[in-house]
Amino acid sequence: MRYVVAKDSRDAVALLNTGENARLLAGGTDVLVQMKLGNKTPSLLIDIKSINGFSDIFAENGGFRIGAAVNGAEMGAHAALKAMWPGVVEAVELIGSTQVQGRATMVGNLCNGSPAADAVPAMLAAGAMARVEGPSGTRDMLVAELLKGPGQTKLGKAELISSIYLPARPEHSGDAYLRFIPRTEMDIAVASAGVNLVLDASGTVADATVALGAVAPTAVVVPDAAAALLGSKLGAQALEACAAACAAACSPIDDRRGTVEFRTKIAGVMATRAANIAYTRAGGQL
Amino acid sequence: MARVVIFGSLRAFTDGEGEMEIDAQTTRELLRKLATRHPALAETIDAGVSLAIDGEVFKEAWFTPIGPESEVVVMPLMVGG
Amino acid sequence: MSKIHVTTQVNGDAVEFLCEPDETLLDVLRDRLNLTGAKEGCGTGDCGACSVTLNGRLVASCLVLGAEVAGSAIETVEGVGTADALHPIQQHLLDHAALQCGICTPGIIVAAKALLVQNPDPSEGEVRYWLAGNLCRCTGYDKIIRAVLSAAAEMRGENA
Amino acid sequence: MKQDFKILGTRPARPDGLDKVTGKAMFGADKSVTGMLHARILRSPHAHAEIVSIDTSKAEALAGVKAVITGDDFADVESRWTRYTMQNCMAQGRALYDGHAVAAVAAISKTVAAKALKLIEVEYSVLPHVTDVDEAMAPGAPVLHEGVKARKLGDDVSGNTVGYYSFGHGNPETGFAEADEVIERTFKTAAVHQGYIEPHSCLADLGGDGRGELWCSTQGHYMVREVCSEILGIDASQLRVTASEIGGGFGGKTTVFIEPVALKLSQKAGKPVKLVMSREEVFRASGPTMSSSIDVKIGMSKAGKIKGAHAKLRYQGGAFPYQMVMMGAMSAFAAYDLEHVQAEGWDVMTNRPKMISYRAPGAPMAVYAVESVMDELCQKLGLDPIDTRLLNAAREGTKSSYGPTFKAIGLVEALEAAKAHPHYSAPLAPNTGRGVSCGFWFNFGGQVSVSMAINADGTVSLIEGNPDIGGSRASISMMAAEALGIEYDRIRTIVGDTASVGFSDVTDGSRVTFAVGIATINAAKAAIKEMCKRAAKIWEIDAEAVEWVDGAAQPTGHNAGDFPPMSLAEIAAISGKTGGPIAGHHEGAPDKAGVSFGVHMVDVEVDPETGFTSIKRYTAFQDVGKAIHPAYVEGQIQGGAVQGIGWALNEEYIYGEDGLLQNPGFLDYRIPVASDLPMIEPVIIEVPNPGHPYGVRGCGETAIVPPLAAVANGVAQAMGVRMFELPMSPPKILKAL
Repeated sequence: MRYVVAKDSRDAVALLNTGENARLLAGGTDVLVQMKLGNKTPSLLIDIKSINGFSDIFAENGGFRIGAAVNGAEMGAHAALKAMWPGVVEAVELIGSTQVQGRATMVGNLCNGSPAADAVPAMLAAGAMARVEGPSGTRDMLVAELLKGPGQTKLGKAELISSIYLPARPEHSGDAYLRFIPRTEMDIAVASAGVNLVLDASGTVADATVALGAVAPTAVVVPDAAAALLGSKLGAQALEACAAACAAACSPIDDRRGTVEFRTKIAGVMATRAANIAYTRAGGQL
Repeated sequence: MARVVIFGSLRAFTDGEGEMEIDAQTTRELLRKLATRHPALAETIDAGVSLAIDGEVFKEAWFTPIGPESEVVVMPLMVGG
Repeated sequence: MSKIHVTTQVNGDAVEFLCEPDETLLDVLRDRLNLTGAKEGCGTGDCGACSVTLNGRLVASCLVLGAEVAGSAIETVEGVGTADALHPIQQHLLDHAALQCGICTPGIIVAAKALLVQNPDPSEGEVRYWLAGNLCRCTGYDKIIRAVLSAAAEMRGENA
Repeated sequence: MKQDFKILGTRPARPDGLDKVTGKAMFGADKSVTGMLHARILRSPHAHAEIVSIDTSKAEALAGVKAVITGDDFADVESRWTRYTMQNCMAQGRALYDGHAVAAVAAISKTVAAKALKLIEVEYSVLPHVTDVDEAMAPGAPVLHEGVKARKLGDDVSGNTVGYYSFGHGNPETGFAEADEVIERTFKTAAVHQGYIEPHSCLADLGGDGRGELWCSTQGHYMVREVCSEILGIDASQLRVTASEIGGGFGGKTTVFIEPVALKLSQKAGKPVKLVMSREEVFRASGPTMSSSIDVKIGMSKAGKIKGAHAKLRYQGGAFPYQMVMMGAMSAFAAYDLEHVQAEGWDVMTNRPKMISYRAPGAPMAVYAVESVMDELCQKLGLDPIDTRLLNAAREGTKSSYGPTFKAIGLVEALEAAKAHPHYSAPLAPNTGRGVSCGFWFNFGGQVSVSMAINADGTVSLIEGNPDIGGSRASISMMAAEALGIEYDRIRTIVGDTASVGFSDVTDGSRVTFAVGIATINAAKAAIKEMCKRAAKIWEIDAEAVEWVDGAAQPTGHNAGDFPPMSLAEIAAISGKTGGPIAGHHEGAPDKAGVSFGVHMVDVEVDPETGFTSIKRYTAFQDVGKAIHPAYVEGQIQGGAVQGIGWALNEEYIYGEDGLLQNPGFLDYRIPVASDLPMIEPVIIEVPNPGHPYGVRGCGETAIVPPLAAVANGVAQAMGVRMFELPMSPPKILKAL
């Protein structure tokens, strides 16, 4: 195996395009584990941390652009980002231990392609955009459009994600992310939910996005769950309908982490609880 | 004569006899006499047994004295973690 | 496969080493630099026994490549304190009998020190969550948490 | 029995502490030598398969590979138990479980060794497998080894049933007939792993002359020497084994898994070989504890008196014969004074890694089942759980359910302390339940050797033969200091290698503080006798006229002579002139170990929407006889309690239909993490063990026994629904709700 430090994103793209079994290395908390367990045996590892801008968080058009090599600890320490998108930041901060936080990145979490990735439902709920760079240039696309299936993304050959953009948000808005794990830490989500809400001045939900993780081959946006919240102040009826819509959207698997039945039930619980948090963050009075 | 109590699965090798009296001064003598009386027990005794003499547990202690009024419980060899 | 030459700093000392491209920082520390304080409990970032700081940031050294640390500053348990001048965390772990087998202890020390640098007055819950990635199978964590809290108090100048 | 202690009961720093907080302590994988090779083991990807052929030629041809071995490299051995151990270390003919070793390589680097593994070609013919205990015990199950079925068992159980035990007295049926309420339940518990953080590791160097050096992480280096020398066919005297610092064992390091492999590779390569298991290997191929399937039936009077009790324990212990259900059958009802009781147990083989001891092996699951039924009876009859246990509690003079009559024991004291503790009367929050359980474990004596040298500067060097897994060097130094009458820090206790002190049994069975303690006291007595003799010579009086008081020789009275006391340091300083070095040693097999009871109390909160259980408050009461070093005793109680919590809530070996282990890592084998827990309050009870001069009972294991039922009983109260299967993971709890 070769280890190469990419100088810039064009260099990284060119290296990805060599035809070798190449993998990108940012935090390494997925790829190094896969190598250790023998699941992945890349012949080329391309370190993208030194690329200018990849390790930075920029304010942009009222929102924030987060470089592909920014780790969870850095996101957690960024007060303005955390104030604007607390749900996204807390989702990233839930990935692994403190030690993993010192390395793991939001983009890596997305590109690893796990249906249970914590950052993804939060990004979906936030309407996050990914900047994709490749042999044919640079394009911006919704994170939702990149999801494909377990271990996969819709990135093309030799394409990489250089940053994620979290848009500006209106007043009276808030997001939250919750996951269920059997312990309090150090687990992979059994079911998770990201919720983003915009309220009107009266505290009524004017806009909503609900996304679920670990209950389908990819994280999924659940429009029916969001619709259930619209026009409500998160009364019992709205939350019940939201949970039911979540359950209906689930197509999970039985595995060592949870059963179909359990995941289906828990998804709605996570979504309604996350909705309550997002609502409070948006200034709503429960 | 010490009162000897056969315990646990060992009873399967004494034709169900659970208690007996054996005249022995030491555990070694007791075990020898027990094996003679119940040959099916010999293999287990060779492999090792635990003994409780008047409530105190002994392991393979051949020369432990046994009083005439003692109660000796013969058990399979105990192991720990 | 050719080895990579790396120059870096470990516990304040400039060091250089050759490593394979897929060799972890943990392997480099243990096998090439003879710093065996960091332990490999899992190799997959799940146990925290290999904790070190990399440019001040707490990381699992089993999830860092040796090749990546060129020009960095690394601190391992060997750099935290000496027998003559123990760090308060080390002293309080001893005083509280907060180690049994001791295999997790180096990782706990490095992780706890990193916590107290950024949060000198953590709550019990904050210590527990910060150390959730440092598995200890012997102690049930009680005495470790107490030791870290009392070390923090001492470092704040409070007489714990 | 001695009562007035100067050192015992204090909390000095442990002798190995400084090395452990500075990273200096040398654990199994921390040692390297020049010219050393690195070894790796190839493991079976099948649960059960015939090994048709192994072609190692490509691996051997790889540059840097110095030795490759398979099961064929090991000659047969005489003892069948050693043969099982050997065949567990390296399969011969058949791979018996997912992860079973089939070949091993030694190479100049880890990278080359890993590459070589991939070049070994193994042809398997897959065989039917069985991993569940009840399926494995049923007639018609695939049988792992022919001809090892327990004697006197019928055709109603399969040939995998390798042990049958029965304990008890009276007739349970008589008792059930007299009872007002009889409850019979079936329980299942998953296999769990000891979860020590340090993987198995060793460094072996076996020369062509049959002389060997072995450094390894183990609970018993003499055991390693005996087993390895038999497997390798060399003399025990020629193999020196040194125990490294051990990074946790909990019973899991009371056998060998890799040491014979490393020795064989070293022998073949002619170089030292280092072999370290990965975490995945630890889970797949070291010894977890048993899984179980248990029936318990208890009959009780309205007043709470147990009239009859019967347990049937079926334990699954993996791919080779073993004997462990016995300890479960002995422990099941040990807490109670019963007229009619029977506990039966069956040991069953399956296609899983061979089990090895885990802290109080066999007891936690048995006691979980019994104490769950006890709790349900108390609920049903409206009885207080502690009062009911007090009413039935075993005490001095009780004929135990496993045979012996108890001497002084501390169960009643522990129950009374629990009842009086503020925890028991604290109000409970919503969705919260309070569970209580008793627990029991034996202590063992066993063989032990201690050697103690009185140095000319008045300090003492003490060598013992038992690896220190929980602070025993501190407690041994404390007992030596107490016996000699000198300060703790003038003693240094080390664990000697197999050539430096006599044989010692494995560090297990909560025996070290008890047994090594007795040997230490006796060694001190021998040294004291010699020191009194030297003083007598100097004073020119009879040796019998000298006694040892507070660390000094003194005449027994004015009639004996009028001399000021002569301290250990003074006697030691001139020992060269009075007859040479002074030392004391003791080799023996102390018996009369006590037993230890504990009572745990836990508040658990169950989230009714998710089935998530959190531990809100935990108090553990345990009779330890005499706490030598109370802080380490507390640590044992806390650590055991948390292991039991993990067993109750989330830990389990998960096997698929394919017989493969699905969770061989700390990510999905979920041991408790720091944020899962509250503080664990230990309450030490001291009812001295009459069989030890200082009253010591072993304290290491008992604490893992009560938590399973305590947590389960708390969950039952919190939810109003009882769980009959461990772990009580959230999906199971939510389903039950």
